[in-house]
Amino acid sequence: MADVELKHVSKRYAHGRQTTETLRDVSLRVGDGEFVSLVGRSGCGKTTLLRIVGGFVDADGGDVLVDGSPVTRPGSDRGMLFQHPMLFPWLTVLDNTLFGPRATGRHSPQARARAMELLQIVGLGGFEFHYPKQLSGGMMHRAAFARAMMAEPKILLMDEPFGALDALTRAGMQQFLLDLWNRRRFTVILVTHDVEEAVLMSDRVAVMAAGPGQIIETIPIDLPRPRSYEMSETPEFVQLKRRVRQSVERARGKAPVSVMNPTAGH
Amino acid sequence: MSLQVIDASVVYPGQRGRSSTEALHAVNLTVEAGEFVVVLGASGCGKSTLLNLIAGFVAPTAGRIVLDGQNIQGPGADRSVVFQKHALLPWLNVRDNVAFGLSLQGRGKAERYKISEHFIEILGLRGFEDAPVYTLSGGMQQRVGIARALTCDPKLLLLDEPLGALDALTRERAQELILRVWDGSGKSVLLITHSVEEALFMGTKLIVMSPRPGRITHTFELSFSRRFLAGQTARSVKASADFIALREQVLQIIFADEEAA
Amino acid sequence: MGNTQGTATAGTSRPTEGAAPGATMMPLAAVPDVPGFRQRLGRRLAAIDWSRIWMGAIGIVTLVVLWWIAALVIGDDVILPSPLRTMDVMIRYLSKPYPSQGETLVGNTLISLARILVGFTWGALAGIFLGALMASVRPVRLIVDPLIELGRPLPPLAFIPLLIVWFGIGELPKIILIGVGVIPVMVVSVVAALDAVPEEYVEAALSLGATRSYALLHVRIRAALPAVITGLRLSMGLSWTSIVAVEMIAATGGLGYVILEASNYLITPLIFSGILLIAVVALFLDGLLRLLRRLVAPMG
Amino acid sequence: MSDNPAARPAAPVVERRGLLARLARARPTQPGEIYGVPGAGETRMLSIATIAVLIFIWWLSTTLGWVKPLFVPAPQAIVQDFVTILRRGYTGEPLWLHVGISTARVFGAFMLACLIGIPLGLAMGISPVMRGIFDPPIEFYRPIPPLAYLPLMIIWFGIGETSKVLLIFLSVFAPVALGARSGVRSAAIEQIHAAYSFGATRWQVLMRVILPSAMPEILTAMRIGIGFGWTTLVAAEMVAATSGLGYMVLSASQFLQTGIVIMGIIVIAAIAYMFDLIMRMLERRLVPWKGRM
Repeated sequence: MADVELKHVSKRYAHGRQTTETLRDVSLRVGDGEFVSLVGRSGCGKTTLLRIVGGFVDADGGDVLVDGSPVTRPGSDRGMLFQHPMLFPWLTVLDNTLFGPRATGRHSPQARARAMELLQIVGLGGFEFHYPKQLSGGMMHRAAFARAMMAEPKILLMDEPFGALDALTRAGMQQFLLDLWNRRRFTVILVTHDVEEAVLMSDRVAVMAAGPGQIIETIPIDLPRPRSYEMSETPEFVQLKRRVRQSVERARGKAPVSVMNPTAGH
Repeated sequence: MSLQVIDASVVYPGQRGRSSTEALHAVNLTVEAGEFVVVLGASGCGKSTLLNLIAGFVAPTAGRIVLDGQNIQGPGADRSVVFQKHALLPWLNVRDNVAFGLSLQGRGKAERYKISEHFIEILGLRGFEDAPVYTLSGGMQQRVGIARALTCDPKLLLLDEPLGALDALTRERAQELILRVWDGSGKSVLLITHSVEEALFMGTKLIVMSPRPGRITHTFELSFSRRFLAGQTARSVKASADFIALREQVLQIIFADEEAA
Repeated sequence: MGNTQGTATAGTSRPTEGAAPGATMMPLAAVPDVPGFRQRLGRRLAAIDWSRIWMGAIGIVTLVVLWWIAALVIGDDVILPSPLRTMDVMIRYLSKPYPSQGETLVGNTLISLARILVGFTWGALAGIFLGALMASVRPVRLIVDPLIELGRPLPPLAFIPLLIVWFGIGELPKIILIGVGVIPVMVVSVVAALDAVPEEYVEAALSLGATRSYALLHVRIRAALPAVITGLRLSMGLSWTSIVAVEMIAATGGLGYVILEASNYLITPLIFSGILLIAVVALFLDGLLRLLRRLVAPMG
Repeated sequence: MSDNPAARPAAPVVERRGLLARLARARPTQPGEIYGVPGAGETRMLSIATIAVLIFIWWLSTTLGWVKPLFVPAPQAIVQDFVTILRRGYTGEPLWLHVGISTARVFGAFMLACLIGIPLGLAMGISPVMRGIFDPPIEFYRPIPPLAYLPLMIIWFGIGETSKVLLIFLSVFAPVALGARSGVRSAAIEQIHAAYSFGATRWQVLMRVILPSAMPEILTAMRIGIGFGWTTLVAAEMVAATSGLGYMVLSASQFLQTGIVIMGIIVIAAIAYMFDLIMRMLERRLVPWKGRM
């Protein structure tokens, strides 16, 4: 297991002669086995922050440390899950799961048995030889989980992993992730704009504001574990949810974003 | 206006050796004037088939659908549909999209623009009348879709997950807008949705459906939308204890269905 | 090249979403064997839609019958020989040279086929290489793009006279011409195919521990493969247009040459034979590429 | 949020990595582009510069005598040829006549193919009966290079204009008809259902939903078709004609008048380019929503 430390991270992007400051002086520590969510409106830089930890984007300033050593490139110690499952359509579910071992030259009968076991765990037993296109949205996400878990990452980075699912499937996937995390306790950074999801899953919620992107508040979620959906009716939960929401609203007040902008592309 | 779905079943014939599937099994449903009925269920529970049945796009294998004493034979302007997406005509501007239904009925230009004007106003599209629809955001496009359906002055408005493709915040705004438009219009609405919260917040009656075969398992009478229309904020309605309790109850029903499957 | 959306778009028939079990650990089920290559090939051959092939066969039979009736009505072998007469002539010339100092039909078919294969291969390889370079290295793209855009509407056949001036009427100009026609098509389709691969595919691979070169080969290029093969099919069609034209204008062998020779002496059945052989060989080559695409893109 | 382009980083500040690294990942975005959109950005200035450089190299290599004028004449020689041909014509006929004959042949055949092919393709898209009848012949002749049946056309219709126009007609017809046929599928089922739910008749749905939806694909097919027709024409004129650009270029090559050959190719390319520009302009005018909804 591993911890992540961000110290005074900044990032700019160039637009012609202008530059946009996407992140300014962001510091965050995610402890070993901790579940932290980044919440904020579109354009607040939360995805950029996640991609910096993933090693896909370099920070312009500050330090990004995983287990004390600086991040320079993507690596299998940090599993990445995207909004779309990004399964390779030309591989079966099993071959997708075995992509990591094959890429790193560690394919073996043991790896294969482990992959089969993982697919059982995520509820895809019997679908090993199906192609991704034959699965439903939720099943594809679970296969993507199995593929990421196969590399035994110490940290799981998730970029709105359930954003494209319908509400009911999403609830199922959240429960699934909670159960998985309860048993494995890996370190998680989850990017989401669903306040309820953040409160339900996390140990801490970091609220980000846009223009320039920064963390304005980190709210501890001291609800008991294991958690489940029933919890969301308790007064404590509702109160925390309100608190995060208010924080997000405050962040929005800082940098007004036009929601109903008619010409904004989708 | 009164719509009755009486013992309606839909069986899709199997293709290439696959067995046939029963999408709907003996469904009974009544929608009265001014009611806002919400149909909720997991994927594959037949709720879209139910909407297609009422809209007239699908014929029942058994049973019938009666609107004001007449059997439904096919689609008609008395039941306008708003779809999740892809339903606007990109070669027309906002005004002509809104007036599209009227122009199909052969109304003159002056008349249909005059009628459209009103709906452009109440759906907040003023100022965008001449914009091509493909330049609008998803939320705006959906409002054009609703305005277009309303111009035909339907007795029953059928909403097929109209907000499903919108982001969370735009979606909440749109829910409030639809409720305001419905309030006082005297129209009946049938809304299909995936979202339990949306269903509870908007409906006066909630229908929960179960898959394999699709059928209605539960019906609830609701009053949360009335609270909102009486002046309470949407957020406080959704945060109230009875709202949360009912939401949990409905979620339990749906998860139980899924596990049974 | 269609709109490439995320992979999460709905398929036609997929099992409905079940609840996520995960709380319970299930015992290891009996592990089924991995299907081998032979089995997979068999499965994909089985996926061929036979009813469409039957429909196609019926269509062709109808066409032949109509042809026969028309030939009987016209009753003039020069204008329209009957299918039987055409087959008769075709079989005779399969082993008999035409014109007398030339090659047999089989020989001419092989000549055309060899030209196509050589020209198509070098053109496709050059196009793929250039396209891959353009998709990856921006300066190359900026420089080559305008040239491709300018050259695309230009009919490659317009180069025939220039190639004759430069290289005479040997094999070289023919092979160059085919390549010249193929390259822009391949470049455009390779660039589009590589551009359409979502960056997240590569990122997913990297975060699973793949090296950059492994991700390039096994993910980026692999993901682009089906679209590249579609580009190859297009190019193959173009190659035929080029070769027939150049054989008619400047050659002493090949199917195009035979067709033109036959028309000079009004041996219409031989013209038909040439056309039929072109259709057969072209269909065969296209079929190979289609099979390749099926192997490369399981489930479409 | 990630479906919103603004949410994605706009342009990473210049990254320096190895060639392999750059091959493996998407290229960095330049200022003003939207991240992840392939091929975005203005290239006109660069295009002009590239062409200027090429012409300069051409001029340099001929002036310094690296290549013989018989193989590649100098640019100025080609301009001279152009002026001469413009004044005196080629084989007794002025250049504009060759150009005029070629474009007239293509344009006539193209119009004819559109007039017949588009309605027929639409009918094939709408009616299974029409599809059943016309699919086999079109699918059968489509893959055969048009030149292969040019001799048949000549036997059937003589060496005059009819056979050439018909040949080009056939080469344009297949792509246009098949484009219109598949264009029928472009209308979303929601659009069709919406129209029906407002009380539309079948005819209204056809005329006011399906037909406009098919427009983008029909225009694309027309663009491909005219390019194809032009290729076929040039080849046909080389094989069997006594006028037109293809004839001019081929006969010039037989007399080793390389300057006229290259000039002819440039004229052929310019006309092809013009056709393409006109079709693109039509697309922009008629179907501005293409690919945007």
